[in-house]
Amino acid sequence: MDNIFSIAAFYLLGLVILGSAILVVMLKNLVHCVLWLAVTFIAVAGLYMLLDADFLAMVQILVYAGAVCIMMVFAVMLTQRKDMKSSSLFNAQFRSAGLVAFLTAALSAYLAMRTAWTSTVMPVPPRTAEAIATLMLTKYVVPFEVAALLLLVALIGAIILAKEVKADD
Amino acid sequence: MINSLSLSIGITHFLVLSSLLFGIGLFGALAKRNAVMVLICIELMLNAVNINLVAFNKFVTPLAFIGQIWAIFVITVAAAEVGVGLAIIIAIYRNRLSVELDDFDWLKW
Amino acid sequence: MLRTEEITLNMGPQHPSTHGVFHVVLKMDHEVITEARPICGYLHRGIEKLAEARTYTQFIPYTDRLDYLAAMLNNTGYVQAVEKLMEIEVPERAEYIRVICCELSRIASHLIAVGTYSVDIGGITGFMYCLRDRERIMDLFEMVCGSRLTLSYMRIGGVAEDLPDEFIPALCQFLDEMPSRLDEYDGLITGNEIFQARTKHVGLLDPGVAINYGISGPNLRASGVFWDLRKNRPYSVYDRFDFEVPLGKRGDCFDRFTCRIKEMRQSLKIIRQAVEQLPEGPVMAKVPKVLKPPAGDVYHEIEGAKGILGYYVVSDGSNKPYRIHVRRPSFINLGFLNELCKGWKIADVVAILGSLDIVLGEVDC
Amino acid sequence: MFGQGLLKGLQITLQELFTKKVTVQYPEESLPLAPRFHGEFVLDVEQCIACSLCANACPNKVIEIETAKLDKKRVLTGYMMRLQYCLFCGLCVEACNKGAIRFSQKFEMAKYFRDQIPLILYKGEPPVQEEQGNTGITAGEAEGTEV
Amino acid sequence: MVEFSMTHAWLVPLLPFLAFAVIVFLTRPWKMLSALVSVGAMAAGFVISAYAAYGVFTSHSLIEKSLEYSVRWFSMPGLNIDVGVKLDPTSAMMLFMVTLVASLIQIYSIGYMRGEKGFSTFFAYMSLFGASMLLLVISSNLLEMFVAWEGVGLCSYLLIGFYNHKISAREAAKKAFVTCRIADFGLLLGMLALQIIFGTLNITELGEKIANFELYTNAATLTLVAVLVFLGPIGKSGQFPLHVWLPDAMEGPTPVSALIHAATMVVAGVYLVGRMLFMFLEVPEAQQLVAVTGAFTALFAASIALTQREIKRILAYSTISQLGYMMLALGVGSLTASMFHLWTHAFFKALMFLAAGSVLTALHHKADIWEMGGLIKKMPVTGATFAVGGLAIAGIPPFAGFWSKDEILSLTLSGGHPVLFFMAALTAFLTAFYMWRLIFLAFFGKEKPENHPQESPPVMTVPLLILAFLSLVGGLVGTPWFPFWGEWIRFGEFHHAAPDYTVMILSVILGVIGIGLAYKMYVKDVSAEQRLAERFRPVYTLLYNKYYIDEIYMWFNHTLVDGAAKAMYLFDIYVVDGIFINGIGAITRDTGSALRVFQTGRLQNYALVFFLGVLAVAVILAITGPAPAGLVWGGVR
Amino acid sequence: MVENIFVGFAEWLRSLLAAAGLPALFGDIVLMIVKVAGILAFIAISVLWIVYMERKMAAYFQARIGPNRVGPRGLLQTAADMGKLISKEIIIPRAADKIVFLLMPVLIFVPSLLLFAVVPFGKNMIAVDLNVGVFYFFAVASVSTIIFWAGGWASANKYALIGAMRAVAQMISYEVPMVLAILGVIMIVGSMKMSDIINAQQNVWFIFTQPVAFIIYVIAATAETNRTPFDLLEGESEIIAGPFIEYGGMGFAMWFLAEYANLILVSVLATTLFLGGWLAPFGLTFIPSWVWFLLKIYFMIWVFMWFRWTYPRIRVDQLMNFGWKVLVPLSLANIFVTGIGMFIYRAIGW
Repeated sequence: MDNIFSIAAFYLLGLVILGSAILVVMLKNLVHCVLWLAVTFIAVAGLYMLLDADFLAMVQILVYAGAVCIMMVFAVMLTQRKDMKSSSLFNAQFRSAGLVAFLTAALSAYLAMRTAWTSTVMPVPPRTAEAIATLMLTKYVVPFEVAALLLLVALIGAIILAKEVKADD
Repeated sequence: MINSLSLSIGITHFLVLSSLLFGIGLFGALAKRNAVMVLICIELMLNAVNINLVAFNKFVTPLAFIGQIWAIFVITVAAAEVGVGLAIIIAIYRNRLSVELDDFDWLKW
Repeated sequence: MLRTEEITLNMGPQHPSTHGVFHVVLKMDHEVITEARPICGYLHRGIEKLAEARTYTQFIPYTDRLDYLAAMLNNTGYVQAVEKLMEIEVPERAEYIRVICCELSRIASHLIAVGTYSVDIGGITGFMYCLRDRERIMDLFEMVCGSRLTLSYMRIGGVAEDLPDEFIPALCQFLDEMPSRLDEYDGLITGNEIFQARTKHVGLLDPGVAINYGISGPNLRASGVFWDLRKNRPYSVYDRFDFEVPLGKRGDCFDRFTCRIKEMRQSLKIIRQAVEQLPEGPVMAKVPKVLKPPAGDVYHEIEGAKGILGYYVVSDGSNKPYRIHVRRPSFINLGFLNELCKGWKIADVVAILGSLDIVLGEVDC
Repeated sequence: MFGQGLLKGLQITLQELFTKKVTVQYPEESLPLAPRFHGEFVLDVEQCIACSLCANACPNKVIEIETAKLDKKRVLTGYMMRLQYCLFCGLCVEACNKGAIRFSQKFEMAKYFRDQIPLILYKGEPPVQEEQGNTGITAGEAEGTEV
Repeated sequence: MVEFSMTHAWLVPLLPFLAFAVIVFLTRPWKMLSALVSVGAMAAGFVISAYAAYGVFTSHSLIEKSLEYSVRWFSMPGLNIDVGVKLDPTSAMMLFMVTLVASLIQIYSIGYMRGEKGFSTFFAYMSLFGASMLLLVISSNLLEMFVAWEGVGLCSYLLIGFYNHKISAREAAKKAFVTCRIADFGLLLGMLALQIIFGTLNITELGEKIANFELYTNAATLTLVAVLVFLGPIGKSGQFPLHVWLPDAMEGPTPVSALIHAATMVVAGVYLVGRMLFMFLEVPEAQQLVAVTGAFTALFAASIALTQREIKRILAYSTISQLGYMMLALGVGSLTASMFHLWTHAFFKALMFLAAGSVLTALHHKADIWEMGGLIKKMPVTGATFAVGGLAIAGIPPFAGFWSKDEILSLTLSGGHPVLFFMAALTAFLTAFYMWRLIFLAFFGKEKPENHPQESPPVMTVPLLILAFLSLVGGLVGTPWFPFWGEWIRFGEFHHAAPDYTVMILSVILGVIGIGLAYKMYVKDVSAEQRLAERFRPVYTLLYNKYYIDEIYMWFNHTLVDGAAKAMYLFDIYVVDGIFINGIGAITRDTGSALRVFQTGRLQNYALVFFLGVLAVAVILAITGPAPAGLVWGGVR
Repeated sequence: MVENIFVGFAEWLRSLLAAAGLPALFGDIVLMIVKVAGILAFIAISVLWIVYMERKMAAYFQARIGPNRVGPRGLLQTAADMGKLISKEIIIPRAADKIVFLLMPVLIFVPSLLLFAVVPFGKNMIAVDLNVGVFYFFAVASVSTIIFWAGGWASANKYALIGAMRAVAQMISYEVPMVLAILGVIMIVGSMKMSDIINAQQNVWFIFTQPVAFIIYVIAATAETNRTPFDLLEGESEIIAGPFIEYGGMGFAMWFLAEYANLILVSVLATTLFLGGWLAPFGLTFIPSWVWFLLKIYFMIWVFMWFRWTYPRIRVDQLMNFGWKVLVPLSLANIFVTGIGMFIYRAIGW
């Protein structure tokens, strides 16, 4: 990762990720938050590309930017009644929360820096999709199926939860 | 000891970035009133975790793909979590006509 | 279903599918209509009041502006009412010419209904085809009376002028070509599965309810009620023709639509018979220059393109009517709109409104 | 079978794609007009006897006739139609016993300015035998809407 | 085909199960298709089992060493459970019988259930019922058998409660299920003990190990185990104390009753004891218990049946009684006789139930036999076939019941149990009497004008005729002069006993006297029962109320259980609640009210505190040095 | 050679730069810029041309002759329209969310532009031949949903909001059958790379081996591009242009053009996946591959236009039912059948 482009890309993407994430948290309009969230997700996908995980980057865009954001949008639209301009406010404990969040981030960053990581120089092989697919269907087939089941359960659960209870029952 | 932030991008850079993202997400999750917003911030935190995983995949076990597969499972779980979480929010909204978490304090005493 | 906030949506007065300046206030639970409140009057011109300051003949051009898509029928209804009041015997040839023109007008009106309905459902091409064929009828009218839309062809006691010589051949050519065009509409619009999915079982109009609300014309017949004044209470020379009254089964939008297409075929049949039977003779009865009907009132109704078109004329013996009231079928057909739209979606409101085939000139009068 | 109607529709539009189009390139070519066409009015001043029958027949009081007494005979000094109110119903033409007011085939009557709309069919001195002014010259005729 | 059938006998239970799945998931909207799927699967099973039975009965080696094959179900240290098939003459016979009877009943059901709600569901349940029973029959392993055993229980629950709009049906279903559960508990304990002691649940292996049980345990323990195992059959086969569910199970549709009583559910208990007979034979006390229970139940149920009025209830008690016979046969150590009676009983009991169903359909579910009468004229086929069943159960030669019952009686006598023999003989007499009481009252005598019976359609009568034929000839496979049966289905050596003419004649005489008495009392002199009832009022009432067993249970519940509960309640209120709960509670409450200010009820507040804690732990671990720090950031170095 | 005119140009440019003594990196950058510029030019010209084509086709289908005044046979009509739209005032409703309102019409182009990077215009004429090409296509395309929604929401108009919510529901729902439909193709090819997919169609196009998938794809693509019979979010006669109702002038033009860019993209994908991409049929290889490609995508575009000018619009609940209850099971069945077919094919001998 000594390529000047990689370095530039990392700092640029990092800036976008952190900047948009801060905007997500700080903005007062919930819809703006969701839109910035999409930006964050896409930038994270860029980071994945940088990390030679092109398949994962596409999954990230498809699932997060394409689906999760949309679900957030739906939730916002279904639940927001009052003025959208002040729909995402802080609660009373935001100062202490900020402190805790800052300490957590600082501590983990500090620990990450302090640790001497033994990283290999081996590059990630290309054709990640094939490799992941093979692993998913051989070695990790049980977690894969469990994940599928989880999605199914979540789907049904969400439907049951969100379904209106009939008044006459 | 501490690696100086040299020009070369190493795993530390990604870990620091993800720590910061996690911190932002955590702050939002703890300090926002709107339940949807809390879910959003949880997604940010999960993304931070995913960055970690993919970075480890790249720098530590590039051939085994463990990190990427883990990340995919995290994404799956996140998707499920969003679905169920939003459904819960909507169900609560239907009863209380509110998504302000401060209003949901009937779980006490 | 999620309980969500109710939306109030103003559909119109400027909306492409309210067929003019019509306004419906929709209350919706997501896309489902809970209330549809029609608001009309944006095109109100006080025609009934204007009539009081016009002579009997001078009112004829105003009737064109009621249902401007079927001006001949409006003319005929009015002049027949006055003729009934004055007990004028209309020459036979004039009666036949009236029948020909009225049925052409009915076809023209139905063509617009069919075409705009196609647009309402989303298919624009059908509209173009319908207009292309309606243009032929306009040409025929232009030959007869010089105007294309606002015809003012009927006169009290007959028609303004005799048919020109080139009219009958042109009409026959039209009659020959039209059935294949109707088949084309059937293929493009009626037979289309998407169209059927959009219209079948949508906006069901119960026959009993339809009668109670005074709904008439193709809308009533689509609900399966046999009520066509040309058959049930024949006026003019309609008892001399052999034709059928197409009826629907369910009373949904699709039936209302297909009723119109079937009626066009019947109208073509009537015109053909009228052309064959067309007698020679004068086209105008002997009427005084200045019309002064005896004091009294008369109500006369004919089968208009949109339904029963009635004229109530009160005379005080002077040369100007004391009062004229028009029973406008479009207006009355709209009465059930709220109930008809309830529980359907926005797209269905358009479909229902389109299937009722209203003309705002007539609704607002 | 489901889908038959869909295919039929496609077939019809495809056929239409190759048939002759009905559009007429208007300014270059135009459709023939019927003889009875209700176009702009023309007044045969020679025939007009200023009887005002046309003005009375008009539902909207479009026609304004100015007359003058000449040898105990009424003669026309002005004949103006406020075309913005005209219904082109033809009652005036029907009312005219002399056939003086008639329809022409001209239908391009758009004007650029509002004061150009009234159609002045005759204006000026009472017509005398010697004069040739039997055609009404309208102010805006030259710049008709040939667009 | 024979080869195929023997190696693929597992198909027999699988096919009805597939039918069940197909009906539930695919064909439920199409009634006739569902019925055909169900019947088809069962009939295919019948064909396979017929070939398999043929194969088994033509291969001599299979008596001693059954044909077994299995796959591993699950395994964990010390416990390996297989799913397997054990094919020997007994199971082959059972397969043949169950599929045959079940097929006929299902065909009959097409007619019987016509127009009922849940037609397809009914057939799905029937298929599952058949599948469970066939699995039970075929299993080589007690645990597998137990699964099927519970499957049978579940299906009986579903089917008894099939008319779930009726409260009585729901109650009956619950009763059946709960009663069986009590019994199954014993069976489960027994199985557990077997597994612990012998380390296997495979029947064949158990047989080998129990033959030398001294190596593993002592006789007393084994007796206890046997008694525990026997508890299961007591419940399932409706033996004396736990028989109460069986009459109530009549709430289900009649084909279900037929299936339960003839071919599937109740004989499962007998079959289990038959399968485990090697164990009972090792411990005479347990064997004695089986015999006594059987004989007592037989007499007991028969005496109740004397006074009952509902047609299906009488048949139910007769089933209990006949099951008692089978148990008695097992108790005296004869697998042959027991299985023989099971075989014949299946035919004539199925026949009688189906005929009863036919009667009920004709009379619009009027069940009281006193309200019937003269039905034979209107319903000749039903009446005739029912009479065949009656003759068979009464033990009139050459009908099937005679041979099997005679064998049990003679074995009981020759086995040295005179008391039991007396009880069995008395039962035989009573059986003939009450069964013919039923027949005379229902089919002969005066016609009741309010009834308008009609013969059932062929889809119902043809199975009746087939079963009648089988009831007629089914016993001929095991006559004393032609001991084909005993050669094959036996435990231990085959020894051909000479025909015991004394017992034979005695049993025929008893049967004839019973029938004759019934004729005298119910055809000649209809009011005889009234008079008898007047004279022996207490006895009659006792019998009519089924010895008040249900009431005793209720009383037991009310007084004993409730009383104990009352005592417990008081103890609970004053001692447990007063001192422990409330005392501790008060302390807790006071502490809690002091602490509750910390519980804001706000999720984010909790999360904040949680993260504070995480932070604290992480900081501590980070500071304390490398060793614990490894816990925090993993082992990656 | 006409075939390699573009490739040759690129090579020439690269060698030119190398000859000038510039480093290879610089050459890469210049080449990338040239590629991007070329693609942009292609989009701009194509979209203008397709708008003209749409109007002309609509007219022909409707027995009219369409635009014929501006330029020869009306060729410059779109340019004139663009000029008009650009010169119009952009009206921002008072209640609108101004920034979002103005930003979204611009952003809607971004996914489209990104997607053109993987379009295989011809042999060796693909800007970036990604490993996960097809997947990239769907992933990036899915982002446009939220842009549509945001544009509609920001307008602060109820019609726009209804249209926006419809857009979201529709595009999400139809993405599923679309992805599932092409899965059959990907299964056969075993790669998501565009060039691999095209090369796999040397012998037979996938429209013949995967007809069901093709039909599902075309239907879903019609829905994805919001064209009749699935133009619910515009719903001219119901919700009057839906999300775009408040947009005028250039804002509207951007939405409008983006739709046509999307139309090109789905046609490109259809061509690549099912019609053999730039492969020449019947051995007509003397015609350059990029011409073939253009011909095929224009054929697909024409088919979409044909649909649009023939069919009426479906209703919103019917749309959802059709998508979830017909297309999704059908595409799953297609995958299943494809799997079995592949299994059999391999068993027979491969």
